[in-house]
Amino acid sequence: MSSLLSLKNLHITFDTPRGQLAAVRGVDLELLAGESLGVVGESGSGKTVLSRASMGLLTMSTAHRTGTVIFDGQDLSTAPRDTVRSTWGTGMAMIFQDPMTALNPVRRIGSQLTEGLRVRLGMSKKEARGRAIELLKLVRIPDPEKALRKFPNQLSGGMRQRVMISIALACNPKLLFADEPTTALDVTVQAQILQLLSDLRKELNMSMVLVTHDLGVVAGHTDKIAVMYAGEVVEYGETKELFANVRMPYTEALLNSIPRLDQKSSGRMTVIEGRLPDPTKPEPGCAFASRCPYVQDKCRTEHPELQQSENGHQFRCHFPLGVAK
Amino acid sequence: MAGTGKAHLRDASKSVLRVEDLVVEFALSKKTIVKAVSGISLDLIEGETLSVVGESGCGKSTLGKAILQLIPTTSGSVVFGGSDLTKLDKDAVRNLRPKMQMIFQDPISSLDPRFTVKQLVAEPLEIWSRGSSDERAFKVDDLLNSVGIDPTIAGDRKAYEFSGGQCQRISIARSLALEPTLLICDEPVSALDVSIQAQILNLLQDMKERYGLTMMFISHDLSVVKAISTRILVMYLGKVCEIATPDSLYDSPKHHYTHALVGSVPIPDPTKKVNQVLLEGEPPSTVDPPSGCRFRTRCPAATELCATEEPQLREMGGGNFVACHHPRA
Amino acid sequence: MKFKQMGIFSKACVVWLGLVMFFVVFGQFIPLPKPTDFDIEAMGVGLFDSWKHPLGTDSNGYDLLSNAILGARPSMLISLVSVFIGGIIGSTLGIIAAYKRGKLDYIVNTVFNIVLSIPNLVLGLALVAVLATNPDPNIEVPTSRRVFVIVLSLTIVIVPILGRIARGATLSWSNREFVVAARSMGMKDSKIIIKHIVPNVLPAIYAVGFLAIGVVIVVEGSLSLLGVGIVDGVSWGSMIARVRGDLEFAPHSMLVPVTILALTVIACNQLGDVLRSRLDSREGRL
Amino acid sequence: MKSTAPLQRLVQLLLVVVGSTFFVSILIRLLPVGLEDIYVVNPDPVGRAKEISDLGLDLNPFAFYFRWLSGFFRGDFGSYVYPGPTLEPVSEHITRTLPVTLQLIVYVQIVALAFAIPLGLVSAYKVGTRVDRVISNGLFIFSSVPSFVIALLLAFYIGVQLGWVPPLGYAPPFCSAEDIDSATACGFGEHFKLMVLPVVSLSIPLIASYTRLLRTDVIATLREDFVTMAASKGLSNRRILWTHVFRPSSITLFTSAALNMGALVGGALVIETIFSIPGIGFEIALAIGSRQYFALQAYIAIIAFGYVFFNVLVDLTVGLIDPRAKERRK
Repeated sequence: MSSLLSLKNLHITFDTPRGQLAAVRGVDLELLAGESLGVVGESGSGKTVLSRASMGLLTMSTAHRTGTVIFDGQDLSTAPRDTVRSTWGTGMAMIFQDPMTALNPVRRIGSQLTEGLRVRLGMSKKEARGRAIELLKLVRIPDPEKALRKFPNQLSGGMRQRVMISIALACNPKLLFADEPTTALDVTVQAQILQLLSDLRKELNMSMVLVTHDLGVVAGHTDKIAVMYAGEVVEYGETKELFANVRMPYTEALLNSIPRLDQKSSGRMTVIEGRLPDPTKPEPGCAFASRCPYVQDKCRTEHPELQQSENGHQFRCHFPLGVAK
Repeated sequence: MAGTGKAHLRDASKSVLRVEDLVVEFALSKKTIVKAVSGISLDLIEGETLSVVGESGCGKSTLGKAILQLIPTTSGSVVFGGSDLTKLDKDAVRNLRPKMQMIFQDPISSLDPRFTVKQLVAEPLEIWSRGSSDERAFKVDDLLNSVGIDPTIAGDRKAYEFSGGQCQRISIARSLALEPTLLICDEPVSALDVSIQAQILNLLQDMKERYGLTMMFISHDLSVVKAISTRILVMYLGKVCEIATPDSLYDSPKHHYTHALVGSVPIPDPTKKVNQVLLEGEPPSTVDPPSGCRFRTRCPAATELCATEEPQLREMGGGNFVACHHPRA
Repeated sequence: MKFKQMGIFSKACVVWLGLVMFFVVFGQFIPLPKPTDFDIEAMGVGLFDSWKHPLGTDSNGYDLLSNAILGARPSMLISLVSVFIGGIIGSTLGIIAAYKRGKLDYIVNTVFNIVLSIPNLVLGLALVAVLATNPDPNIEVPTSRRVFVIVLSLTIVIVPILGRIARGATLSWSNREFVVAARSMGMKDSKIIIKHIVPNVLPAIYAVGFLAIGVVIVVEGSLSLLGVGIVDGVSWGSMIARVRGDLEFAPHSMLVPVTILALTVIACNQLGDVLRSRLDSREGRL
Repeated sequence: MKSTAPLQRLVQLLLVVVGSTFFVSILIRLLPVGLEDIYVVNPDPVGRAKEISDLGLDLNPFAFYFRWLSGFFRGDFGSYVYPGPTLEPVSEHITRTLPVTLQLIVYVQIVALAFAIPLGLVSAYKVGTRVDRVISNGLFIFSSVPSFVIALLLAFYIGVQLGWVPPLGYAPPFCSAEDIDSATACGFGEHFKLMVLPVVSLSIPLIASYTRLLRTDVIATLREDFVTMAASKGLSNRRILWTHVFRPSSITLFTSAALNMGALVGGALVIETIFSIPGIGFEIALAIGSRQYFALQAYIAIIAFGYVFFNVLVDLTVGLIDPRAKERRK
C-alpha cells in the first residue's frame, strides 16, 4: 500500500497571552491508503490541533506551523492556499465533535449537502440532489427526501452526526478525519455511529484518522494507534500489538484508569496522579516524568527519542515496559 | 421497560431516603408537558451507594434535583429524616438541607467565580452559623486538606484559576462541610478527563468512608459507576428498567435496554469482540412517550402486550428487579 | 482595571471625564464671568483670538469658555443623578423579577416594554412638557421645578434600559449551578440575590450605566434644543440652543458646546465599552 | 405549543399599546394644571360645564381613558383643541405628516444597512488587522456623536457655507397640481436634494452601531465549527462569508434595525425640527409646544403601535432567517 498522508517533524505553536504554547511538538506520522489510525489523548494533548493542522485548517494568525505535510504525493506545507483548498472535500474531509455546531443552523440539510457537490464536482442541481439522496441512504437515514428539507435542529443528535458524515463523504475523499465524532452522543448512539464509520470505510476503501480521548473507541475500530501526550506521539503501533505489549508507562496508566466493564470490580481505581504539564513551559526531560510511577533521574533531564522495535511498534521512553534492560 | 412498582423497596425503618411514586412534570407551554420523571420509587439504606444510570433525557438529573426539592415535584413522596419533603413548607425543607447535599455536573459553573476557595468552602458553615470564625477556618483547612487541596497555597485563589478536577475537589469539600448524611452526586465526573475521573471517584469513595455517607450517584456512564455502587438503577424515559447489584447487572442484564447499554460500552481491548447489541434509533420524546412499556419502540423482544400493559418491577432473585414482560434469561 | 493597562484612547477618555468632573465640583469656585454676564465689547470673538476669551464669545458677547465650564455641572449632574436613581430602581426591579420569574417577571417585563415602546426623546419631551407647565403659558416655570422634572423624566427613561440589562444578566447568572448549589446548602433567596447574583450582575450594569450617561446627555441636549430644557441655566444643551441662530455670525460658538458634548459622550461610551469587553473576556474564561 | 407562544406574545404587545397610552392618559390628567383651564375659556358656568363634559374632562381618569381608547379603536384619533373650543381631527395631521417621516426613516435604514453590512463583514473577516482597526475606531467615534450635532454642523457647513444643498425644507417626491400652482418645490430632484442632509445625519450614528453589531456576531460565527466544516468542503472564502456566515450572524442586526424604527421617530423629532421637515416628529414637537395633549396621546399611540408592529414582524421573520431562534426564545 502506498503512503497517503505523511507528517514530518510537525510543530504547531500558538501565540497566547501567557507566551508561546506548543500544542504539537515534532510529530512524525505515516498513514497508508485504506488504513485507519486512532489518535488518542486527553484534552490538551494536541490531538485535535494535529488533525486540523494536517488538513491545513488552522488559518488564524496566532497559529504557526513548521514541518512538512505530504498528502497523496503533494507537499501541502509549501503549496499555495488554493492548492491546499483543492484537496479539501475531494482529497481530505473532516467530521467534528458536535454535529449541532458543525452544521450550519440556518440552512437546510439539502443545501449543505449539495453545495460541495455543485461547487467542487460541478454537478447540476438535479444530479446533486440524486447524489445527496444516495448519500443519505448510505449513512442509513430513513426517508432521505424528507431529511433534505429539514434544518439541523429538527434532527436528533445521532441523525445530525449521520448527516455530517454524509456531507464529509459527498465528494469521495480519500481520507476522513473524524474529530471525537461520538463524544457528544449517548453510548447506544455512539455504538451505532462507530459501526457506521467502520462499515463505510471498508465499503468506500477510505483512510480514516479517528481522534478520540477514549481508548475503548479506537480499540475496536482502527488498524493503528498513536497515543499523544503533551503534543507528542508517545506510543505508536498496530492496534493489537500496542494493546498486547504496552511499552509506554503513560499508555499503561491511561488504560488502567478506565473502569472496565469486562472485569470484576476491584473497588478502587488506579489513577494517574498530577496533571498535564504547562504547555507554555516545556520541560527538558520526558513530559510524563512528573506523573510517571517508574520515573528515574534520566527521565527528568533527558528528552526521550522515539524508538522502534522490530514490528514497527514505536515508543518514547527511556525505560519502556516489558523490555529487559 | 419502564415500569413502576415498589417490589424493590426494603424495610422503611432502615432507609435513609425513601422515594415513592415520584412524578416530575413541567409545562413548556399549556399543551406541551414534559414527563421527566414518571413514578419512580427507590430507597437508600445507610452507607450504601445507589447509582442511577441512563442516557441523556432519561430524567436522572431531574430525579436528583427533585429529591432535594430543588425543583418542584408533581406528585409522590420523598421521605428523608422522618418527614415527607414534598409536604413540608419551604423553611422546614431548608432546615433539613444541611443533612442532604449535592455535587453538580459542571465543576466550574457550580462555584461562584468571585469567591476564593476558602470562602467557597466556608459558605455553608456561615449560612448555618456553625462554630466561631476560628473554628470555621480550621474546619475549612481540614476539609481542603482531605480533598487534596493545600489551603495555604490555594486557599486564597479564585475558583476559575483551577482546572475542572480541582474545582470538583473544592465542590466536594464544600458539600461535606455540613457533614451531611445523604450526598447526591449529579454526573460529577462527566466533564473531566479519564485520568482525572479516576482521581475524583477514588476521592468520593474515601470521603464516603470517612464521613459515613449514604450516596446517590447519577451518571450516564455505566463503566464509571461499576466500582463504586452497591446497587445500580437503570432509567429510561423517566421510568425504572432494572435495579441490580453491579456484578449481576453487567454479567447478566435482565432488561433488554440494560443489555444494549452494557453492550454499547467500548472496551479498550481489541482482542475482545463484544457481543454488541446495536439499538435502532434514539429515545422517543418525553412529551409524548410510548404507551405501555416505554422501551418497546426500540426493544428487540417487544410484543403486543408491551404496548398495552406497563410492566411492573418484579424480583428476579439475588435482590435484582426488572420491569419487563419478557426479561432475558 | 488599572489605569496603566488601558489603551491611550481610554486614558484620554478617563482624563477628559476627570476634567469634566473637576469642573462639575469646582467650576463654581473658579473666578470666571457668570453665564449671564455678557461682554458688550467683545461680541463674536473667534476661537483663540483673545486672551480674555480663549474660546471666543458668541454674537451676544457671552464667554464660551466660562459657559462651557459652568455648564458641566447642570449637564453632568442631571445625567449622573438620573442614571444613578434610574439604575437603582431598574436593576432592583430587573434582578428581583428575573430571579423570581413567573408572574412578577411578566409584569415587570411588560412595564419595561411599555416604557421602551415610546422613544426616549419623545417620552422625555412629553413628560417635561406635561409636568413643567403653568396655566398661563407666558409665566416661566421656576428652574428648580424644571430641573426636577427633567431629572424625573430622564430617570423614567433610564429605568427600563438598565432594568432590562439587569434582568438579562440575572436570568443567565441564576441558571448557573452555583446558584442551585447555594440553594441546596440552604441559603435563603434574599441572601442568594445579595451574595451571588448582585455582585455578578453589577459589572454589566456599570458598563451599560456608562453608556446610559451618554444617552441621557444626548436627550438632555435635544430637550434644550427643542426649547424645553433648562432655559436660564447654562447646561451644554441650552448653550447649543441659544447659539443656534448664531451660526452665520459666529460658527465657533456652536462648535464649542457641540464638541464638548460629543467628547463627553464619546468618553462615556468608550469607558462603558472597555468595561463591557473586559466583562466579556472574563466571562469567556469561565 | 407552536400556537400558544405567539399568542401570548401578541397579548403582551397589546398590553404595551394599552399601557403606554394609559400612561400618557393618566399623565395628562395629573397635570399640575387642569386641562379644563387650558382648553375651556367660556366664562359662562353652564357653557363651561358643557364644554368640559364634551371633552370628557368630567370623567374619572379610567373612564376618560376608556372613552379615548374606544374612540381610538373606532378610528377616532382625537382632536387638536383650540379655545372655543374648536376641534381639529388629529387624523388629518397624521395622514399629512406620517408618510414624510416614514420616507425619511426608510431612507435612513437603507443607507445605514447598505454601508453597515459590507463594513461589518470586512472588519470582522479582517479582525485585528489595520483595516479592522480603522473601521472600528472610526465608526466608534461617529457612533458617539449625537445626530443632532451632525445635523447642525452639516446644515451649516454643507448647507449654508458651501451651499451644495438647501440647508432646510422639504419637497414631496411627486408634484401635485397644487404644488405646481403655488410654485412650491417638488419632484424627485428637489426631494432628494433636501433629504440628503437629514438622512446623512441620522444614518451616520446608525451605520456605526449596525456595523458594530454585525462585526461582533460575524466574529463569533467565524469561530463556529460549521464555518470550518464549510471550509473543509473546499469552498472559497467569499462563498463561505456570504452563504454560511452572513445569515446566521445577521439576526441581531435585523432585529435591532426593526426595533429601531420607533427610536428613529425620536431621532427624527430633532432632525425634522432642525431641518424644518413637516414630519410627525416635528408635529409632535409642535403639539407639545402648543399643549395639544390629546394629539400627543394619539401620536404616542401610533408610535407604540409601530413598536408592536415591528416587534411582531421581528418575531415572524426571525424564524425564517434562523430556525434556531424559535427554540431559543423559550
